[in-house]
Amino acid sequence: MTTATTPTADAAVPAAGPGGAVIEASGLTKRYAGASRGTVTALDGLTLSVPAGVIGLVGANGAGKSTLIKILLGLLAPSSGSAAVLGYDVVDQAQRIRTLVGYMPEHDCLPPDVTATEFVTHMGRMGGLPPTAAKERAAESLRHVGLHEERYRLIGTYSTGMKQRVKLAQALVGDPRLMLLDEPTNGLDPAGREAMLDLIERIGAEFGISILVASHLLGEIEQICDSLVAIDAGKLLRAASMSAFTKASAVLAVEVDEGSAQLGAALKAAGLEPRRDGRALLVRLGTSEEESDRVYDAIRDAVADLGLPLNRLERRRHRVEELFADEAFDEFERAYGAAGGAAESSVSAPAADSTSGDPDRSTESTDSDPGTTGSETADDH
Amino acid sequence: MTIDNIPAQRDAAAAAAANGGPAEIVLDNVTHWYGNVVAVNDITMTIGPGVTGLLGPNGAGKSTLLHLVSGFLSPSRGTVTVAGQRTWHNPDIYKVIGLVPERDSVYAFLTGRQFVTATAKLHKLPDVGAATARALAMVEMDTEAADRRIDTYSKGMRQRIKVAAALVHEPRVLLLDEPFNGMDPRQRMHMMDLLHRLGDSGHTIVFSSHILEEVERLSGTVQVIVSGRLAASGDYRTIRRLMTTRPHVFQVASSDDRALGAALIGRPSVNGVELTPGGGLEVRAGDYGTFSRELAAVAREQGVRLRAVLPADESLESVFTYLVAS
Amino acid sequence: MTTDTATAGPGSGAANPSGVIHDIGYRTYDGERIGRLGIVRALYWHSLRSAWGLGRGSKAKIVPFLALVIMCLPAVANAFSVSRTGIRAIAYDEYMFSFQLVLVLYLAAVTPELISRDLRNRTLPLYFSRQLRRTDYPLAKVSALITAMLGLTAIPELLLYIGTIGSRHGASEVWHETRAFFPGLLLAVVYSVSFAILATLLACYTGRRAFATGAVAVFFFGTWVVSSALVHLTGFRPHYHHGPDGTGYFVKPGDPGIGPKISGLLNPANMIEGMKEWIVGRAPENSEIPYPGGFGAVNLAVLVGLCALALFLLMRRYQKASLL
Amino acid sequence: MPTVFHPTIAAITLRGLLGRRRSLLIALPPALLLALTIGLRASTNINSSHDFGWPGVVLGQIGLVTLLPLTAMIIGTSVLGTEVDDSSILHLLATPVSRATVLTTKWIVASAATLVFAVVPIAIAAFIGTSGYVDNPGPLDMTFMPIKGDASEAVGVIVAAAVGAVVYSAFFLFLSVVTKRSVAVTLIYILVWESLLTRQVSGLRLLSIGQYELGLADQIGHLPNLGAHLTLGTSVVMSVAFTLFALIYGTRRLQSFRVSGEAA
Repeated sequence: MTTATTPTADAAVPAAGPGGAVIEASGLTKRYAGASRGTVTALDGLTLSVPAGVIGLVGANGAGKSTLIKILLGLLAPSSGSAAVLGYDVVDQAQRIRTLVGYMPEHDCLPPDVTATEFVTHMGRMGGLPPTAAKERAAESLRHVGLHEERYRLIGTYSTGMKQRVKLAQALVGDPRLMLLDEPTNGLDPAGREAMLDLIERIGAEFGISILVASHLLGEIEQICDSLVAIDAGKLLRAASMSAFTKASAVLAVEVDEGSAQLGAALKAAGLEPRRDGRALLVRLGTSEEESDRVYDAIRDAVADLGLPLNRLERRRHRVEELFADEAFDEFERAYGAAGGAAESSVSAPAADSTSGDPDRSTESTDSDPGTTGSETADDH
Repeated sequence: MTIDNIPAQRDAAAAAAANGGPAEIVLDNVTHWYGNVVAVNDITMTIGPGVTGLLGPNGAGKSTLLHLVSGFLSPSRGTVTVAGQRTWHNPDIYKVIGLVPERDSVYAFLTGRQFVTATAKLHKLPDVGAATARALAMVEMDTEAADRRIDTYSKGMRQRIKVAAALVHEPRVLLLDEPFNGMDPRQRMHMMDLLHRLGDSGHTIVFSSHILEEVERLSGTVQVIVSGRLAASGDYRTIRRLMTTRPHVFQVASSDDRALGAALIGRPSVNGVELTPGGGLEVRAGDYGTFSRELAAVAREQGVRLRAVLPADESLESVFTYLVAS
Repeated sequence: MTTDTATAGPGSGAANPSGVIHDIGYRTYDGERIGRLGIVRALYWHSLRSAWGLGRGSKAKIVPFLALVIMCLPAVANAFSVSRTGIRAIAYDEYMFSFQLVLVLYLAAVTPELISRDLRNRTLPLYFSRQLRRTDYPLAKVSALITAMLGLTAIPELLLYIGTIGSRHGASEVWHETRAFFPGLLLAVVYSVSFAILATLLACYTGRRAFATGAVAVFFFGTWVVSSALVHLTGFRPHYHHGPDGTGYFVKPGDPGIGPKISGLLNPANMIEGMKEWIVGRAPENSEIPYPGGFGAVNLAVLVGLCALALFLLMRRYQKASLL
Repeated sequence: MPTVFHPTIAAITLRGLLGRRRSLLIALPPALLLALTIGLRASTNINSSHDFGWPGVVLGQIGLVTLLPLTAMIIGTSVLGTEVDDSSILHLLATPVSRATVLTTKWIVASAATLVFAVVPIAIAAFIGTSGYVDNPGPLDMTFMPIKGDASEAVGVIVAAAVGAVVYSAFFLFLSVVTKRSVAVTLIYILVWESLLTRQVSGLRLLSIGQYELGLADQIGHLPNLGAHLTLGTSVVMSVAFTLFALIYGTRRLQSFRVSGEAA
């Protein structure tokens, strides 16, 4: 019995643009005039349309996630193309958008020498709440993010996890219709990460707030998101509903605590082609159901015959992460390219050939993002 | 990349042997407090060659522990030694130790090569040029990037250049504070690979982290710090097995969950079976070893096809959660 | 909330035992929003409090209140002096100039807190992701600093006034005192406005508190020393007159020329003093600053121009994308 | 005995210190001093008694007492303080180099930079300002002591400035090891201690670096309007004592350097 109104209930606030999209972009391009290394293209003709809900935005460091978020907030002007948030244009109606959106930046943004309560209250005031409402909502937001007794302590004494919660609380305090969260689990320990993800999921489901979560930890995106946008080197890699991404794959992973080699041999003898991957043996399932069932049985029997301690048997889930590894991506495309099509909500899905093997290639481009670096160094030298 | 590609590494291992064998990190009843806050509480541990992960929730005392080992904090009580020498007030210890600090604080106005070269000079190495080249090669930064200013580097490159600087004097011990923080999976895999190679070549590698996937993949031993205390050490799977008071939980999916469940509940190794609403079984096994050996056979007996067996709580993450909770 | 049993009378609860699980889940906010102006006002008040270390740790209060105490000491001393001997310790319109180093110290300590801290902690993106326009932020900050400076400048002037009229008798004496007080108060305003604007501009280019502190101090202190020395050297270089009998005496030049007037423009305080002399029209020999005559208009124009330029640069600084 | 100077540390420190923007900022005040001196010299007739007195004011009150400490402050608090602030100092301290060497090297670099940015301009200004003066009475300080114009005044100012650069650098460097807010403390020292208190309370002059300089300058080559109060012996002894204290105690603090930041 949540009292949360869905965005559409409020007539004055269009919850979404045409077609129920909370975020739309068309041909969105952002180039930075790099000081030392020419022009850097952070976003390259991005076209997408994202429905309400919890939306994952994945990409390697430097793929353009932060740039996209800043453009959506109207903090950066696109070089070309257009985008709309909740039906408002990011250039002409940025002010309007910012009254409806809560933003949690990736970087540290908290002053160490004030208490969480003071800070969130202040940010509530900055979001347009009257003093009393700001105090109440700050307390509420901090409660929702799980900071209670500690909220009167100085932020400087907080752990990373607590700071992340404060960052989330300040984004939540103004009762936004959409939250843009940039790497919300960065630097969190497992418990903190879990709590943060639960919270985001809950905000999305119970509070009726749409959430765009940028992350490079793909596991967590899989866990909480309804749909997903994957970008690489400023280009759209893929946009689809979550189920299309993480469907179980046609590969079975078997782990035994000992006798892995014996099992491998036994499976080979049974006509399968096991492949080692770390502790696991990977076995391809058949194309038909009967064929697959035979594989299941063969594994069961091999394990039972050898009396091995079976630790794990599962269909390898497609990890979104694999989108970014060339080889795995190809496999992914082969297996799911067709299946994903139906669920796809995006217009364009450029080929992945832009992904190269150099692990740092794309990253370098954004670290030179003039918005995030340089200013401090330039000031100080 | 295999070890053979880097002859220098074998040299390092050989050098390590020549310098008196592998360097051990020994903490003996170490306590450290800031004001009234006890950050590290009576920790005794020995860390030998190989890759060791220092795990713990945020604020558990991992950084404090690393700083104690690296000689940037004094133990309030107890002793910290590396290769037999105390670390506090002993700059000579840095002949043995290489340190990669957490903060992104490098001399951003230098090029990567200049930074590593300067570090080599500070260590008074006989052949600075060769040492620099070797260190850069080790982290695969012997590219044109080495001659760019560090402030143009990505997060991953910064970390790697810091590792190169920390390795330039061929230390036997390498300490890394949160080396994976802020890295994306690609960058992380790269760094893990590097640490692996170093660990395999006889170095003592200690890194702190709170992202457990990394540690799982690095498959080294872990030292788990919770609230300033050493909660567990060793292989994390072994640690889990040691927690006998907690039944192991498995998610099982099969062609006939009811039949399988009924058969399993009769087994002494199984404490409880529950049908999960969405399909599948949740099995709580009191005796892990027996259960895992029985399961396939029981399924076969019942003519049930096993579709999935998932240890629900065996990830390092749940081990960790248990340790933190207890 | 109509379902809230807390509103039921004490008797009804016993007679009609009932339980309610109240919803403490997420609540939307449908209440009033204060709008952009309200937000700017809120930021202004918040910054004003910060400028006096209020709502922050006790350490943050040391310098502001130390500065205030030092500023007020002469006024207190004056109250004693006037009541005992009738002699005024310090004039209203010399107060600020004489104690400008205290103002500089205050600004050097406080401006970085107000300006550089948000740059350093990278809090600005949080502000700019809300309704605030880019210009609203620096305007609110500068206004707050000006107001804070007024506390430091006007309170001592006021104390000086109160302490003096306490010993004055008769309406005409009080009126005379009051007429002298208002230019002093006006001067306090001028000092507060110009110093605050310039200090804010200096601080907004760096997130490092140390650099901002240094920049503010070096600017105000350095230019003051240089400007004063130049004013002194070019304006009060007495002419040594050799008499016919071999003795000599000093004469002060009647018209010091353009040198000291120009020199006065090198420092905000000296600039303000020159302007004041022009407006008040006081005799030059009593002052540190030579009588500028009509040149005072130039002082005024330069001061206004300088502040306008500083404000312009300040606004431009906060348009930069690199702040995000 | 550890080495006093380590070229690599010096090189890194210099690179960090002399970024483009910062060296411009540091170079601005001395440029102003030179412009001022040249302007005054050009606009006044050295053979007339009119211009008398300005060299003492410009060299002493502006050069020695203001420009020098402010330059030394900017340089002295940043050669080490900046690195401590962003903890890049860890890279330096995590080497077998002795901490004493780190400190003395930083001190030498700071002194050298202060020499270049403050003492050299002051020296040039001193020669421009005092050469060629003959037998002019000094009406401003009423001492009627003439500038001899034999370069002894310039030498006095230069020696004083050089000593001042060294002592200030040691002291401000020391402050940056001891406190995180070294700039604020340094500023209070310059603005409140040297500029206000020691001028009012004569006993405090014994603890003011600015006064040692003035004492030195005055004893070597008297210049009117310097406002010197201390004798040569006191100035020298106190300068040495100040420097030694700052270096020794600073080294001890650096040897016990602890990383800060409790929250992990």
